[in-house]
Amino acid sequence: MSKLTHKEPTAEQIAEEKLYREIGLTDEEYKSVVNILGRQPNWTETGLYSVMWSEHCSYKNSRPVLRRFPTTGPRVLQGPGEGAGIVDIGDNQAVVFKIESHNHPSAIEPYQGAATGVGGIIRDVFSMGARPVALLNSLRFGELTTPRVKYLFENVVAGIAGYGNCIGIPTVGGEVNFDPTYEGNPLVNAMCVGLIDHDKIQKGVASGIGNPVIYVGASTGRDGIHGATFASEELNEESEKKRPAVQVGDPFMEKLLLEACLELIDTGIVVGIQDMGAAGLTCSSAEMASKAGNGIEMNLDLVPQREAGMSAYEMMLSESQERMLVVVEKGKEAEAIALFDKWGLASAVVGKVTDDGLLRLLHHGEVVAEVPVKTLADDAPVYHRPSRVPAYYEANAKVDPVAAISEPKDLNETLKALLAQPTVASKAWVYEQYDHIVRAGTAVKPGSDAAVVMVRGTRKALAMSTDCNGRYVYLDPQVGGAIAVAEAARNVVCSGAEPLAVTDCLNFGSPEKPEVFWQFEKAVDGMSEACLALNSPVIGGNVSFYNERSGDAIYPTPTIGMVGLITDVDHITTQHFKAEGDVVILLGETFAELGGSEYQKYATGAISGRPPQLDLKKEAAVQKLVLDAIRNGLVKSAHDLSEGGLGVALAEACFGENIGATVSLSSDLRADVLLFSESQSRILISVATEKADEVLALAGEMGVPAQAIGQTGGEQLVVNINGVEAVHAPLTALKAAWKDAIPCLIG
Amino acid sequence: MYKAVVYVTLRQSVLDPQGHAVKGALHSLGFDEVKDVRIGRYLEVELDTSDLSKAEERVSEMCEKLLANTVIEDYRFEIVEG
Amino acid sequence: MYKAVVYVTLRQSVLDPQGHAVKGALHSLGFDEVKDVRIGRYLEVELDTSDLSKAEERVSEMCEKLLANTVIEDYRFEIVEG
Amino acid sequence: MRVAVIVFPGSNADVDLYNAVEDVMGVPVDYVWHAENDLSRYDVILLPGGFSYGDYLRCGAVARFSPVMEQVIKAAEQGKLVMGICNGFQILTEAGLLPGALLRNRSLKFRCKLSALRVENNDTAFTRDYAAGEVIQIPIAHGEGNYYCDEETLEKLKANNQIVFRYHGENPNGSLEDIAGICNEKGNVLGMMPHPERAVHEWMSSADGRRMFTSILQTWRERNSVQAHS
Ligand SMILES: Nc1ncnc2c1ncn2[C@@H]1O[C@H](COP(=O)(O)OP(=O)(O)O)[C@@H](O)[C@H]1O
Ligand SMILES: [Mg+2]
Repeated sequence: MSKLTHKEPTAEQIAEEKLYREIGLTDEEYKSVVNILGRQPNWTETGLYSVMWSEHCSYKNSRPVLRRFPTTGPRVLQGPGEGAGIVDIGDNQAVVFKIESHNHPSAIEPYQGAATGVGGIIRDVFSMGARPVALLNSLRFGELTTPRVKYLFENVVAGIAGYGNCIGIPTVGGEVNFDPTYEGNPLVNAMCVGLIDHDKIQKGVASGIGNPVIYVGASTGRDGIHGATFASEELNEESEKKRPAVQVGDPFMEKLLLEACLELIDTGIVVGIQDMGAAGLTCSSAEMASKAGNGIEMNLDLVPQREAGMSAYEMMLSESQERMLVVVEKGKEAEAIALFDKWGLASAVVGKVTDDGLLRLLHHGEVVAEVPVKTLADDAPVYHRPSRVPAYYEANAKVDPVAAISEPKDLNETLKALLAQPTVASKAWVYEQYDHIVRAGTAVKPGSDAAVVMVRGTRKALAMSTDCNGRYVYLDPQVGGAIAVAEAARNVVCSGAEPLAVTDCLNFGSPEKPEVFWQFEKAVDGMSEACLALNSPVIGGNVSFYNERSGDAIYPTPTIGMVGLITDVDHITTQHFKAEGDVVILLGETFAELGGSEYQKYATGAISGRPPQLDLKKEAAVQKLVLDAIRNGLVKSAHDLSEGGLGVALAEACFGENIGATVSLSSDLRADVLLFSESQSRILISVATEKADEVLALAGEMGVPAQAIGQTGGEQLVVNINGVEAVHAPLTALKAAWKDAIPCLIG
Repeated sequence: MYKAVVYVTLRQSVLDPQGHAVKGALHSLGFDEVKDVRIGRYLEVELDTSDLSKAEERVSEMCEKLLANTVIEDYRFEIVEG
Repeated sequence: MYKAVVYVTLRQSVLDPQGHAVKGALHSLGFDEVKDVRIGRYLEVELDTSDLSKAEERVSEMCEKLLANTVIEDYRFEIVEG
Repeated sequence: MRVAVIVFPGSNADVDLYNAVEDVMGVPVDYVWHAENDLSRYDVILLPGGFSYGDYLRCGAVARFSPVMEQVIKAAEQGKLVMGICNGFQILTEAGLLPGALLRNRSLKFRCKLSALRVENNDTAFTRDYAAGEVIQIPIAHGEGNYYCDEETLEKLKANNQIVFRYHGENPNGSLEDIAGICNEKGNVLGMMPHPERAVHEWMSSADGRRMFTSILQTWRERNSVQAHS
């Protein structure tokens, strides 16, 4: 391979020609670096600051707002700040989880972008010492009508499948929504859940002066380096070939890395461990040293390299996948390396922990960078961005979504059409491509409100779900943010679990736009209120700004990943009706709320007005009621009402076991509004006839509106409203519409 | 009738996990002389055309649109008498 | 230094669903002249040998042992100056 | 009786098999690393699902050369029970312990779902607890489960009653004659794409896989009591 020659700019050139701008540092930021160092930084050092002070690594635009989240609780063992958050589940066990975005890489190369997103989040979880036991993913695309969107959708799903299936962690749940707002900027959020014993919890700290720093995993290539590297080279055909490569995932390598790291942690010699994610070697080394209050010295000549002639800058900024940095006890390096050898992994001692608080890098026998680690990891600037109420928000106050829709003649057809909307339709086409049962612990597979994974050796299980309705958040960020949390909790509760905590992935447009920043702040406020009311602190998350295409921001989409604890496997509940002749009970109240609903979009093509309102007291009450009733053995099925409202929820409850239902409702609302309103805090349950009174009484005691609306049975779904038959449709027809919608669109 | 023979390979700078794994396997089978393995796709496309230069144009279009993922792959092709 | 270029294709008697799918996709993109598509693997194996005939023997051994499954696949290779 | 679950680099359904043996058979079971070259203490050898060596070249192609495979071949020759599931099946065909090969699914997509199987041969050490022709529910999870062999081999399989399971109703991968699992001529080596080890508890989607493990246990007990008597 030919040795690539780089003409790195000198410190003077960087200053004079303001080259730092091209790699994302502002004039102000550059000045602070000069102040910190007391001299002008060289190119490698400028690179270190540029990545560590990027929004992605430093949260410089979001940190003040993120402080508003409640992050503590009696069960929280690790809140935000490490690779993943940790929550106690009793018996010396804990659950570890985190969600992360890979939106932009997926827009460029959907298969690899999604695959490496999955790989990254898995590393975050096992770097805590946890055994990953489940994956989820939350996806957003444009409408499934253009070849480009279909291509993105098919390949993102294939990429998630390709990585998760191969590494052998079941992909048990998630969501997929389609809306024109995501056309140019799809969202790919991946979540990983792991289990750990308390005494195995690891941290990313480089403590113990003189302890060796070990690099393990894939060798370092030029993948994913800041595109700006090119700024230092003349652009020509040759440099086009050297373009920073798209990262390719290697799930087999990661499987080896996962097993090797867990085995190494079991030996007890690990002092600190962290994965190399964004900003690769730079971020992992600086953060580990900074947390311990130490420094790190690394000799880059010792770093396993995939390509010849890599510069220090390139090595430090490479985002090659499947790599970890480990600090072990002095004298134990041979043991660690032998273990990695057994797993067929390349590893090397590349440096040591120092007491001078500096990140010192050697390359070809020279010191190529020497900067205080604290300033990299902790001294990024913080920006308090201005925020402004967007004009659309004011305008929407005047919109009456109900008035804009005329009542359809045939509600059977409307129901069928809603069931066939890709956002509502069955996602089996997606999750049948995922191995959702590997590890043989999946008790509730995709296709119910939340997935459930057993905790082997106990009577416990974990329920998990990802949720966010970006349309609500767009229409009213505060309410929409709260609803996202409430819906996730409701899904988890419907499976028989008590919500434990939240991880969030905040997908927004550019924070430099005051309207976007307003959405961001308000959404965080709404989420925080709901987290408090529902006892689910935020234990970690990820911010993804700049989700825009040609200047248009996506709908604000703060995805919630929630995990709940099922204390006894007997409480595991699904959304499907279980037997003929059970009583169907609707909990909660229905209002004329069509703003942001699937029905509004279907009927008018628009998203407008205000979203459904949320009363957190009512929400907490209905959740408590359902959980109590489940724990008392009163509930056969429970399904939360979300997109498509009562009509869709009833149909979905019928589909699982092909058991129909006949229900009768009375209401002042228009029939279509009653059926398709998306009012919050509603849950549909089915109970054995002899238990119905007990459940209704319990609801009365807890102040939850509850109505027995009918019975399960038959092969039809029949809905009478005020004595008039509004829906009467064979399940086979409804189910076909729901099941075939996505496969038909894909073709 | 012509036949296009298309070779699609990962770009040099892109990681090739397959090639890496196969190299490892060959080594463990004792083929120590193997220095590197890169794996790609090989396609034979039969064309019902009699116009060679048209065929070349069309095949290059096929490669750009479908047969290769030019974000991470390079391609080349030959057209032979079918 | 030599380089072996190895082509592995499914046997004629074995159905090639991938080739079939690619053909369908090419048709739907308007490439109606495509009569058939067969897809195979293409491997470049860099060898640290100076003995050409030895290299041929070794590569053929690699193919028989690992690179192709002769129950379903055919292979051929060329050795070129690396 | 002692059971080995072989672990190749990239195996991932090894835990599934281990747990199923523990829960259903209740006999000692060990994970055995692929570098091991002695299997003499094991009576039953299980090759798990997963992506050995990433399945990067062909499924099972590299794992087949693991040191432990010589021992697996030896054990099969000795008449010990050997079962390969999913990737394990692929490894057994690559190793020549079972005929044919597994191609990519006709749909070109990985598929994970509950699948109906017909027990074509209940006269094997692995299936004796099923009724002949019984239809059972066992999940599949694979991208390359499309069984293929040539005419001649197929005739032999049929003549020797080596087709143990067929898909019933939908064929999820396009396999020849709906074949889901086969055994060798002697009947002591079985390979199948579906995962019986993921169908052994009521809380899973099905518990129909249990009887494969009880069959194995029953067979071993009989063989051993026969030996004890003779
Ligand atoms: N991308 C995905 N990956 C895995 N499972 C998914 C995905 N999208 C949807 N599902 C599953 O399909 C079912 C229906 O999803 P959804 O309609 O979003 O449910 P809900 O409205 O209750 O949140 C759930 O079980 C969900 O986990
Ligand atoms: Mg739900």
